Amino acid sequence: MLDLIFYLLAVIALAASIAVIMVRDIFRAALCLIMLFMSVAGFFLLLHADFLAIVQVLIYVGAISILIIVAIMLTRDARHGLPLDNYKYWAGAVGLLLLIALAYGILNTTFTLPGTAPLEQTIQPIGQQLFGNGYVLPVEIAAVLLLSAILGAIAVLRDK
Amino acid sequence: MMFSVGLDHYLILSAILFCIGLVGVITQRNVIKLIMCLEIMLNAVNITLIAFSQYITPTLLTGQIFAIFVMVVAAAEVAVGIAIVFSIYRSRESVDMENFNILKW
Amino acid sequence: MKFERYGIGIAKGMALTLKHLFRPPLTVQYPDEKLVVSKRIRGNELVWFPDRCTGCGTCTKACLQGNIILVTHRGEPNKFIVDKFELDSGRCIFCGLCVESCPYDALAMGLEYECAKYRRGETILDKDKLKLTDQHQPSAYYRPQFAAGLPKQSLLIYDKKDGGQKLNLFPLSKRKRGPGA
Amino acid sequence: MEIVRPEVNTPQEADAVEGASINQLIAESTSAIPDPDRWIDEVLDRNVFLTTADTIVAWGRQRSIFPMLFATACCGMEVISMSVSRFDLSRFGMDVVRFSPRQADVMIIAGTITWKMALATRMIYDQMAEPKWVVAMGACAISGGTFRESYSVTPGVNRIMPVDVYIPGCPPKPEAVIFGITRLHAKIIKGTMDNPMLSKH
Amino acid sequence: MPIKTEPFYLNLGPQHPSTHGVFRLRVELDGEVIVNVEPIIGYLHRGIEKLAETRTYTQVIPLTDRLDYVASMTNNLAYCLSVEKLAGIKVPERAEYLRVIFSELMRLANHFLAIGAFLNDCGALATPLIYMWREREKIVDLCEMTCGQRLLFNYMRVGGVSQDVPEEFMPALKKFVAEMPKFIGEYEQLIKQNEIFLARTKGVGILPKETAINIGASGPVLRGSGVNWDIRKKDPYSIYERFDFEVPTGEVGDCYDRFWVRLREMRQSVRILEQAIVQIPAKGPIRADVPQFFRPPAGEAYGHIEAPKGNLGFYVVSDGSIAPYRVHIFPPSLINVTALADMAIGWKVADLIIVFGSIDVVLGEIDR
Amino acid sequence: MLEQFGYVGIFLLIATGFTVLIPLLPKLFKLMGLIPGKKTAAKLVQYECGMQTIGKTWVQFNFRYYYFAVLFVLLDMLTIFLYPWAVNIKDLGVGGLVAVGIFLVILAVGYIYAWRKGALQWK
Amino acid sequence: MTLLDQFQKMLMTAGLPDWAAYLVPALVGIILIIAVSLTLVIIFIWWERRLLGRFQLRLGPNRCGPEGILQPVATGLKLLLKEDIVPAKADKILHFLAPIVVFVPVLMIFAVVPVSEGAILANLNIGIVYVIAISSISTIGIFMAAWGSSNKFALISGMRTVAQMVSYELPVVLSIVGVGLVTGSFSMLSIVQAQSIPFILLMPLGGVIFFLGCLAEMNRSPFDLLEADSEIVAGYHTEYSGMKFAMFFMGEYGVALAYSAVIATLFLGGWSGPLLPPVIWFLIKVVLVFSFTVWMRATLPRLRVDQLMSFAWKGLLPMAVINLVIIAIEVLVVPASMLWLMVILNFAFAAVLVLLWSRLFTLGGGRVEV
Ligand code: SF4
Ligand code: SF4
Ligand code: SF4
Repeated sequence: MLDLIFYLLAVIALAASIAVIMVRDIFRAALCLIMLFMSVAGFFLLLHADFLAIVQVLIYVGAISILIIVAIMLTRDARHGLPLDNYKYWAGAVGLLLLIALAYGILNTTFTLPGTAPLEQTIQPIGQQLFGNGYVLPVEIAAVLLLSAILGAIAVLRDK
Repeated sequence: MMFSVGLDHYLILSAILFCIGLVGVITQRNVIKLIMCLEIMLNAVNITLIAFSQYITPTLLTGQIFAIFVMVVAAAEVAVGIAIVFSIYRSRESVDMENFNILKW
Repeated sequence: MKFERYGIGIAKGMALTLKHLFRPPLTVQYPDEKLVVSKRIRGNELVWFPDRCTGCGTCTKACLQGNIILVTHRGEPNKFIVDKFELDSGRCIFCGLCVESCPYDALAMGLEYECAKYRRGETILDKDKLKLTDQHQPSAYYRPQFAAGLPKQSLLIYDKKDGGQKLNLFPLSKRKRGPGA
Repeated sequence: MEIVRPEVNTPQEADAVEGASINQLIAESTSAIPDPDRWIDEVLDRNVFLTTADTIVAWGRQRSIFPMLFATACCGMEVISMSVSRFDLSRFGMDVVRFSPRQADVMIIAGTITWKMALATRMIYDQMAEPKWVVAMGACAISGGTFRESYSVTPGVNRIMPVDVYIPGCPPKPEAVIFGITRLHAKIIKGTMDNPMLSKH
Repeated sequence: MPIKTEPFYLNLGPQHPSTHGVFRLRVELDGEVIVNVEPIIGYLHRGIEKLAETRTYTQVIPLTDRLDYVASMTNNLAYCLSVEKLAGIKVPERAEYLRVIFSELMRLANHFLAIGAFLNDCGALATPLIYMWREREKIVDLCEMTCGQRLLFNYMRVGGVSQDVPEEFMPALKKFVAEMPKFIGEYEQLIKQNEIFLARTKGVGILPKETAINIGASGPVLRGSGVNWDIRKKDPYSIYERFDFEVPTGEVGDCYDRFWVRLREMRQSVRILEQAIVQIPAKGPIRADVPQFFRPPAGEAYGHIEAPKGNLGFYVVSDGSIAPYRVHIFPPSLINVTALADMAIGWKVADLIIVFGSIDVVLGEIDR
Repeated sequence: MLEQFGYVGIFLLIATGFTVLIPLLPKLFKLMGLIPGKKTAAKLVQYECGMQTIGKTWVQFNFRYYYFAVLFVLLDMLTIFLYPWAVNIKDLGVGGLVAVGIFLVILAVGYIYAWRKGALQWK
Repeated sequence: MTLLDQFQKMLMTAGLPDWAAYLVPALVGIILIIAVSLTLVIIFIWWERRLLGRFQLRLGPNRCGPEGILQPVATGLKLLLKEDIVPAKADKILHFLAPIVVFVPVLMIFAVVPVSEGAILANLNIGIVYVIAISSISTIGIFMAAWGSSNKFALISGMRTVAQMVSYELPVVLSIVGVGLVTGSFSMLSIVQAQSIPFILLMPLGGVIFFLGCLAEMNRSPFDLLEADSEIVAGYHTEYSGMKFAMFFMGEYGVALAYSAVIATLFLGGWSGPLLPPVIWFLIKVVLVFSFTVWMRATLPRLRVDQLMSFAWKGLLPMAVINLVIIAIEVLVVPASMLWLMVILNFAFAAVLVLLWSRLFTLGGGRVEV
């Protein structure tokens, strides 16, 4: 059953991601991207990462895609994206090569799986981890990163 | 419950997604689409992280924590990226990568 | 200007609407209950009294758009016999000028206002349709002689007990269906 | 009659096209469109099951009419009177006034339609989704009323679109309009039953 | 420097919920911001001025009803005044009072609609309009009692009014006048201090005093900009000099001021009505002896009044025949609406709608 | 947890199926002839108050709130950190509160900066 | 132990295989939820029209069935048999998909709303976050409709959606965190169970902020900019007719119902209440919340989009953050037995904050500024 869901989601995800780069109409491409985000949230669920799945929807679908849509609306040539440029073929080749390399690596590595049951819910342990054990500093650094992103974005956007 | 889909499946899947994203990043000339492709790549990375977390350290959730930080980075990247797009669009009125040559700008 | 009222303005407005929730609604459930119209109403049909009409044609002249078609022929000395007296209620603006001008009180505004028609042709009122019948009564517009028999208009200003419009706090929908419903 | 207009890109072009289309409309609408009244005197016979089906359909259509208030002139005032508290059109389920023709069922033409407006009127009528009905309210909509002689006024909207119910008056009292709407209800019931698919003809 | 985009055109109207009829605005928008507004009129051009030349003097009166149909008796009055001026007719005392009573009732009726529709444009779901229409309905009842119609009364005649009021009229009017202040108070309570309403209207669509005067605006639009100008005071017609009332004015000339001027004008109208009820002679002729098909001497006359929307003028030229040679109508709405572009440019679509609503135009009058 | 989300998943499937069916029903009825109407060129023109659209409809729309959109994306990240903290507040105690406090303060700096720079102003 | 689990257990003991025992109750529950919520939506449409009528001194629909309750049914029937128009220039696929994308999330919200003790389909431990996340998908749907119908009015409406979403999501999220702080969980069930005092008393400011945010999400007055019919005709669904329009219509009321239920659950104590059975209490609370929104709709004018944004960004957001910090400190400091102290403190803080912000906000040039 879960296998089926996995393959279903995988098909959706792959189709959506291919559509993102193939579809000319950039708004539709953005919608395909949203589809991808949703299916990734589905994977997260399958992987027992319920909190992250919800956050994926909240952040990616609710915020990032909105920003992308705003960007699409604001910039010209929106309706018909620019043509793909000439690197098309060797970009495909590079992608394929990388994929083969990766797949080779993945399939030839044996991971040691502990086989312990996954946690029932993740939000509590994540909280414990983030603010309790050792991740406090990264959290604050993330805050600083966000702050610098705000400052940067404002600085870039500011009226000159 | 039966769970025959294993870590490998997720890793392969995210590898494919990553490569699609990569191809997109190389080929796209529209900056917004380029950012979208970057998002695909980051999502692929997230899937990997969480898959590892789930299969290798199911109780520690290190991968999930890492994924959170990836999301933060992704958000920052998109925000700044789009801000730059806007900023350049203001002066160049284009979203073509060709025009994003920072030296000329 | 400061926002110094802390939302009190909004609260006041909301209080007023809440107060209205407990006032009786003004609605007249028209096809089931009807308002009494004004005695002088200029209804959407006219009433013509053939016996009083001399065929003088003043009304046709008074009508600002030549809406009244009057065809007469000469009968006895100094008398006209009206062959055709027709007006198009689809075109009439019910201004009452024809009624006002008729020297023989042969024309009056009607009380009737439920005149919706399916066909354009039906809106044309000929001699027969203009005649006085039980359903087709004249109003007191410029014809004070008809005023006596007419009921008092139901005004919104007055309460029910002063002869105004009836207002219920909890009106139930009528079981009885109006025409066509 | 259908006025198809080319695409325009500037306001000037739009004005030119509008003018040309108005002239075309005036030229094309010289006589009245016959009233859609085939059903009025007909005796309908059909089998029992379908009668129930289309009774339900007719009930739905008749009970919930979304009006498209096409209030152009003085009659529009009476339309407002009719829809606010004293006469309250919403009792008939007509309080969902849609301003988009896509969602409206009946177009209540309340007011004078000039030739300039007739073009827009016709366009909106075209844009309404079927099934749709038209109520001509007031002398102006029926026949041009007192402005019939004017060079700029359409002598009755039945020149540009079929009209289902005529409500004489200038303006008709709100009661008169509601009466007209009950007539329209009757027509909708019969008209729906007149559906060639539902009833065997 | 904001991002530049090509402006686009949007047609608001002729069939649009808040253009109060068939007004059409071709708006040039940049995002939601208005770059340019081009009012396009003529969708209700019925040729009233032309038609008036083919009708007798009395027959023009129903036509004038259809100009500003919200307050139709004021049009009758303006027309009758100018014809009376032309023919030198003296109006009987009681008729003068009736005229004043009805024109003040019309002013109330008009302002009910103007304020209600304005609030509707602000987005209040018809509630203020409905509450105000309740009172308007009472006025309509009074008028129906007098002349049998609810909207286009065709009541005034050259030389007076067409009929005397029935005897139920005066008590009903008294009751109406007595309860009006309470209802005006309710409207104030409903909306005047509402923060959202203030945010929407304060400082929006400012029409400076000088601009208002220069474009020739009149009525509440002019008074909202702080100009104390009211023809009832400055050039009293009929018997307005006998009444004691004030002319409310605004301060800055924004939408809120125009709204507020109208609301206070309603109180003044009630005051005038109160005085008129007391002063009106109980009996007397109501119409000078003017035949139905009368021929005024050749000449011309201009009469203007303070209609609810502003300065309404009629210019009548007679060549001595049965029909006027020319009737020109000087409508307040047409002049006021020219201020729209001045007020709306730089604001947003939502503001355009309320600025337009605050001008209070009627298309019958603009297009004629 | 997975089975709870399983319910959500099944719900999603059923809801989608049900919802897709709704707009397809009229198409069926149309085939059956219950719905009148045929497509005409004038009917398929987009509605713009009875007038013709000038220029193209997919205009480049000047969305002036892009500052807000960018800020929103960044500040929305708060949620990722606040939710896990909120459910653990009792366990994390003052330490967690301080950590989150610093986090909030850092972001508040950005917010105030944006405000001061006029990014929260509509121009 | 929810009803669903009990049902499941019952089936298991009856000898059904695992998957069937899992699936059957789920299917029954889902169909029940969809049916009940759609029925409720229909009743709510009628209720709003009647109530609005009474606020406006009129009656509202009353001729269709007893007191007009069948009115929405008739409307639905009519719309079902109405022609479906897709403009020639529209993006056909998006035009078709948009109502679905709007409607499905609305239904999905009902999956996590607890109707009474244990009567919940999916007891997610992050139920309320799920609601917020799901409803942001509706925004995408609305934008699809706006973009897909190739109409300028719709486009303006679509951009307004984005503006609204961008400004109201954060305050809503932050006030939810406040709830989570007190409860220690985001599960809808535990939130209700934790409410010995309704949270609207415990954190009045958070409640108000959440309510305002929900109003914006529901697109109801005074934040109904999307369909501001006096401005942009019918907003994003200008080009929709027939059943697709009906879906937007239903979706709109469905979201109103869903959010009323969420507000009732989060801040009014959900199903808990004396005497009456829990379901009745829950319904009463939902109807109360909904009626309150109708009341607001009957009274208030609409805000302009930039005013809405500055209100959210400069008013609600900082207030929500301060509120959050205050609650966090209180949760750590105030012992659980002294909740009334928190009530008093929070009311005081709320009053102070509101007064402070009202002082700060100015109206200038038609703009709300600080
Ligand atoms: S004016 Fe009177 S009497 Fe003369 S024709 Fe007309 S109706 Fe008859
Ligand atoms: S009422 Fe007026 S329009 Fe009608 S026939 Fe008489 S004069 Fe003519
Ligand atoms: S019929 Fe009469 S009231 Fe109606 S629009 Fe024409 S003139 Fe005005």
